[in-house]
Amino acid sequence: MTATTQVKEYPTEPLKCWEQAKNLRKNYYEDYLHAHEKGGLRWAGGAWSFSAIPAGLGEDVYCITGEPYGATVAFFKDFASKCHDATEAAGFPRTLCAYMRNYWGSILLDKYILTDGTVVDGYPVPNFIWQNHICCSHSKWYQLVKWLEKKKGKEVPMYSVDVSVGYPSDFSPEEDYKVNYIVEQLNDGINWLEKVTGRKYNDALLCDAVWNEMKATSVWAEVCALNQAVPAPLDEKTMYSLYVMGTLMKHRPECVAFYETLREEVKDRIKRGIAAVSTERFRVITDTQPPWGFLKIFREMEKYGAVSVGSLYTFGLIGMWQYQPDGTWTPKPLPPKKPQTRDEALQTIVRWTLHKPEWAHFYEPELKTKMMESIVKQWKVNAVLLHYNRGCEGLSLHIAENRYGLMQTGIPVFPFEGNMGDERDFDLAGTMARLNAFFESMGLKKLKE
Amino acid sequence: MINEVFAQFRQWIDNRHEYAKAWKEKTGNRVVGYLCTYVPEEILYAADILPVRILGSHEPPTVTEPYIFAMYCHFCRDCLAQGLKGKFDYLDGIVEGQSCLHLRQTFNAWRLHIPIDYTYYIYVPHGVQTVRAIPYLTQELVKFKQSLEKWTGKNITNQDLDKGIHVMNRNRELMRKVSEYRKTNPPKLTGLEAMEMVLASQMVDKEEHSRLLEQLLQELPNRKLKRRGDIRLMIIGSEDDDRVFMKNVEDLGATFVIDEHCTGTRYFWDNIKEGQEDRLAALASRYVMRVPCPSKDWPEFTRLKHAVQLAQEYGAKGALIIQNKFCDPHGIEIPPLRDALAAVGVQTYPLEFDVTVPWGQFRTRVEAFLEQLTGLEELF
Amino acid sequence: MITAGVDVGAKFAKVVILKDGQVVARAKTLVGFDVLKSASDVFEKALKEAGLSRGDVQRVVATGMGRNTVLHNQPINADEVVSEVVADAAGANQVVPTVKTVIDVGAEEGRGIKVEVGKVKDFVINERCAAGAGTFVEAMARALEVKVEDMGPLSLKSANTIPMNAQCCVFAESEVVSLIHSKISKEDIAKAIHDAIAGRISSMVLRMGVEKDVVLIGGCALNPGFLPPLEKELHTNIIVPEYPEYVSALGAAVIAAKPAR
Amino acid sequence: MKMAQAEVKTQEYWRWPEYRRTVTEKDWRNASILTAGVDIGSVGSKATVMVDGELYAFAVMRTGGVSEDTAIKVTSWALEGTGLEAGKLHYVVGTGYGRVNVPFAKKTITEIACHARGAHYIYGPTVRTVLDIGGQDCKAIRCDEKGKVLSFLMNDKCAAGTGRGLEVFSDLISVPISELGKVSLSVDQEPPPVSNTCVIFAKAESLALLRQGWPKEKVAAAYHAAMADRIVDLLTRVGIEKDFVITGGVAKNTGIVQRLERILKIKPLEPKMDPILAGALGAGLFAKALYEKEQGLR
Repeated sequence: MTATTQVKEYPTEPLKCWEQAKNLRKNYYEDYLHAHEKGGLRWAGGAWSFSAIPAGLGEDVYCITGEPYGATVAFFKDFASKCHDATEAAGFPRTLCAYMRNYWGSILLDKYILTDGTVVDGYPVPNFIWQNHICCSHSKWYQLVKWLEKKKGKEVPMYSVDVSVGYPSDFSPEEDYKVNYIVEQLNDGINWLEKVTGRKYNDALLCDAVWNEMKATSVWAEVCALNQAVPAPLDEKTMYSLYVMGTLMKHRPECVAFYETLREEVKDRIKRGIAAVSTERFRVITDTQPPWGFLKIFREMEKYGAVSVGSLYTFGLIGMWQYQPDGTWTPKPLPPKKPQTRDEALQTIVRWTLHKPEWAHFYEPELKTKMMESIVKQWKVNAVLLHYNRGCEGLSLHIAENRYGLMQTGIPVFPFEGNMGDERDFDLAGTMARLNAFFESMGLKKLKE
Repeated sequence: MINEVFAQFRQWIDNRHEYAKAWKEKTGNRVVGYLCTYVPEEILYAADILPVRILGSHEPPTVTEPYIFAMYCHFCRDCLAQGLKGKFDYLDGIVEGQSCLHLRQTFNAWRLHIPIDYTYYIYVPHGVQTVRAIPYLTQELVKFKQSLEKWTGKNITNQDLDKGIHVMNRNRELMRKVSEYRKTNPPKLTGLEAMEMVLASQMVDKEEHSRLLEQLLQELPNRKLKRRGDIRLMIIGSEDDDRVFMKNVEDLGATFVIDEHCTGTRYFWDNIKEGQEDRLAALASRYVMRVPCPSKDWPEFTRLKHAVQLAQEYGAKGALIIQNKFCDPHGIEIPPLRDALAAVGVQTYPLEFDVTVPWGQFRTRVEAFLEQLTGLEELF
Repeated sequence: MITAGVDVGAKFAKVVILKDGQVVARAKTLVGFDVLKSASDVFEKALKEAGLSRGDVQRVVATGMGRNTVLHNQPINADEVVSEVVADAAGANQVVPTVKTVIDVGAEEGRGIKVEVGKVKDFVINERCAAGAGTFVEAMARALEVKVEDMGPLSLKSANTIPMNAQCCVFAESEVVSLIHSKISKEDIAKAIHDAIAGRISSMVLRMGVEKDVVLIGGCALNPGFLPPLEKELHTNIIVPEYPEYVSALGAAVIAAKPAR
Repeated sequence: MKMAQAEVKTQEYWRWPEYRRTVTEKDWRNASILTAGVDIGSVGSKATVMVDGELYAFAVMRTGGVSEDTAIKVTSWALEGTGLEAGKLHYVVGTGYGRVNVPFAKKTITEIACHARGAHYIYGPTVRTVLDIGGQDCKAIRCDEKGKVLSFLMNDKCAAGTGRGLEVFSDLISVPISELGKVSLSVDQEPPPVSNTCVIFAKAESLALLRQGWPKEKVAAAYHAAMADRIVDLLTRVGIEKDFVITGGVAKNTGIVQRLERILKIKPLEPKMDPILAGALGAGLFAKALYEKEQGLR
């Protein structure tokens, strides 16, 4: 509509492994749903939990992680709003974590939603809960799941691991007493798992799962690093459908295999100069989960030739990274050898996980600002979009400090308020108008449509 | 006399900053602010430091916008606002004992934007229901003690720790004794007086505070407190220093006979076992075993059991559940808390506190709740 | 060169006509349901005042939330549209060349803009649940049973401070009603209301930081009760230009005078 | 429902009519207990004069800036032409937002208790859930067969489900507030509700729709639908049980009532008298009980 300008266009094409991703995700939800029919076990917990540990119970153990499920609910707004009503009717404040409320709502309604939006009657109750306490709500979330199920007469045993020991630097060894605090909890957890499931624990499976998780999270970082190329072979909207595998099954071989395939395809796209967005001319990154019901904001950006090449969220939630002495931020390589014993496995995975970027910056805003700055430099980014996400106390933590910090370094920042899982907190029209003003102030105009 | 004591508490609260400055003047020692009651004040007392709790002012915290997104609780923003406005410019240091993300933000913003000599974050474990928490916290306290020694240049001996532990234990002990007098009908002190007692304790030298508590204990037994109406209420929530609200509610013909607030009984309920060889381990076990903040209270709801017990012991007929808007750990527990109290015949009513409390609206809700408790029986 | 700026706002439509950098006409009108008509009428009014016809105007730039209704659309047939942020910056720079911070408070929206020689460096706009001061004062005026235009002067009569949470209009109104019932004087309440809005606007502006000179524009700049508390909150004196509500339209006209981009 | 059209003064669109009425031919002079209930709401004030616990006369007017004056005005208006003077009333109870400002009231009782009891009087002992949509808040009350409150909830922020919201809206689309409901029902099919539950934003959103060329009726329908949704949230939170009744001025808004009926699949009882009086009636009944208590009659 407004005056428009012409830019050169890059060739573009859909991802070949797209279907594979779709099916992986679909099967995951259905495997969990039907686990019992195959005599398998179901467990529930967070995407941040040490999912490699329950893997030692056998190959027929399926989980459903809470955050991705909450996001799936959010994506289908009608179902989401039913979930919110149900939790508010139960007396919970509407300001609580939106994923959590979506998840509880699903239990209260006793309905389960699949990735294609199909709503199945009867919420599939897990055999046990295996969680990590990473923010104020993570253990409380499942403590309430337990409580809600109990009201329905179902006992769900719960185990949650406290990881609140801070984060280690990339340049000095982790403090043993902190690592051991977590390792000991995991050891206790394994005994607990054997007790509640009556199964014999298999350390070999544990070692495989741990190694898989480390590979998956390292390879995903490599994929993200490839996106430094101009034009970007991947855009963030696509990456949402790819990083999610890591939130669902980071410890599983399918996940590793998929990320390796993806890495090769992305390399090939770069070789052939294939762009995710043909009109790329302005690169941005975002931060925290997007308002899942409104991914169209990314389409709106493309009208200006602006493409989001990623976010600390997609890079750092699943990807493992480390700082080099020269200050560059690079994928974290695997340790020399795969762990062989239970203790090695636990020590290794704990030391690995404590470096998770999205976890580390919960403790210090400077660290997050620094990592975003590195991404801006290394990924050749023009501006940062900060989602002040009312849905997540964890990832919105310090976000104002990050805006402040980035402004100091002279990086243009566009903050917008919203909610990853509750549309009532997101003002689409208003946000679009502001985004429009932002791009204009950056001297961008809409391209011919 | 009693009234003088309570007046003194009030005077300390209203002039807390003057008090702290005068204390520094008088003793030449350091004053350290703390954000959460998980900070072991014992160790600070052992280092001859005066610990004072940082609290807000109940005015819209407009200056905090650049540093804390307004979806975090008004308390954490209000505390930071005080710092940014220079109200706590006399602090030599600030310490946070890990509790919630909200206060962690206040701590970090303070560290980054307010000139201060010393800052320290104690990674107090959340897994307080695991057997691994006490040894881990002990290590954390060892580091904290070392850091204080480095900062103050004072070597903290076991005798110093014993002193610190004793000062805190005695003060908590006395406040528990005073609370006993809330059980009588009518109680010997109001909810507002009880709140002011604890707030004062968090702001002044505990030994001075304890001396007043001892006077109080001598005279409370003979106190005849005139109360209009006899509805016994409990108040439950996170941080709450809203004295105006307490007064307004108690003026409607009710009395708060017990509370479950970290500015109330939760602060002083549990003591430390004295005479242990490993003092820091003894401290660690107190802070792990104490009445927990909901952020640490999982997988079991031990705080709910405690609240129910208090309600019964103190004969509360109803309870107001105060939710500091945006506080997830407390907000999550509202329905379980409601049900647990209902199960023992204690009705509850939830109120959401924001930076300012719209008394006009709350008055109607509270009055209606009180009418509901009495049933206006004789009028039907 | 003759250019025009049209600001189609939430409540008012304003037009400024520039001849070689000099304002030759200003006009404003309430926006009805038919936005195009309201805008066209006021545009006509401005032309008449300047003694010009549409043909004499070389370029027209529109801004404001209704700007697209007049783009390439007769009779105004604007050549280009720009966002309020860009227009504000250009306009403020025109009236106060030394401006570094623009605060625009209108009926539905509040904005803060960091400016460098007319270019936008950074900006903030009020989010949901912080509705514009204009609407807010109106709602409160009704609760107080005071004419909107009397609110500002009334507030200046009070020296007292009553903390009030202005985030939510609906709630603030009941706070006001309970203040009325508890016998607080209208003067004090009016002041509390203006303090609250000033607090809200300043906390928003503080997100990007405040640099002098600070210029206050938009309809609410006409409300005298608003300036003192805002200056107090921001610890700086604030310049209110003549015709503050026209600055956005002026900015559009100024942009129109620049060679097409 | 019959309504005295005499003495009606209509002003701007948002101004609902003020009115008074004497409802029985009974003579107060033969009565033993004369009481009044005065309900000073944030928007509207109502006074009921009751003889031996029966409604005798009432008046309804807007709440002015000084609630004492309003209290006096509305009460004397209710008494107007009855020959009865305020001084002769045995007992007066004040309720509503401004209850503390009823100078001649011996006691105040909250509108929560009064609405429950008033609803019991208007609709009978089968009432279990009372919805009161007032000027500034919306209450959902559960009560027993005596009209005693068992539990209640009031709307929080972000609820457009109030009378004030409707005033703002009627102004916006220039339809008299008393017509709004009817207008909102005159659409062939229901549009999606305005997404916003906040009075201010709902207004802005409605304005946008009007400017897009939506007809008033359609916008009104969208606005009322949103209001109904919010109210249903509140009702489900308190837990709705039959019989269900609606009190307060908005009970006369068929646009809200019919939509609630549609969503809840529960038909609210037909009011036997003006439901805006519920609070004042409850207060008048409490006044009688209090007088009897005072006189040792109970």
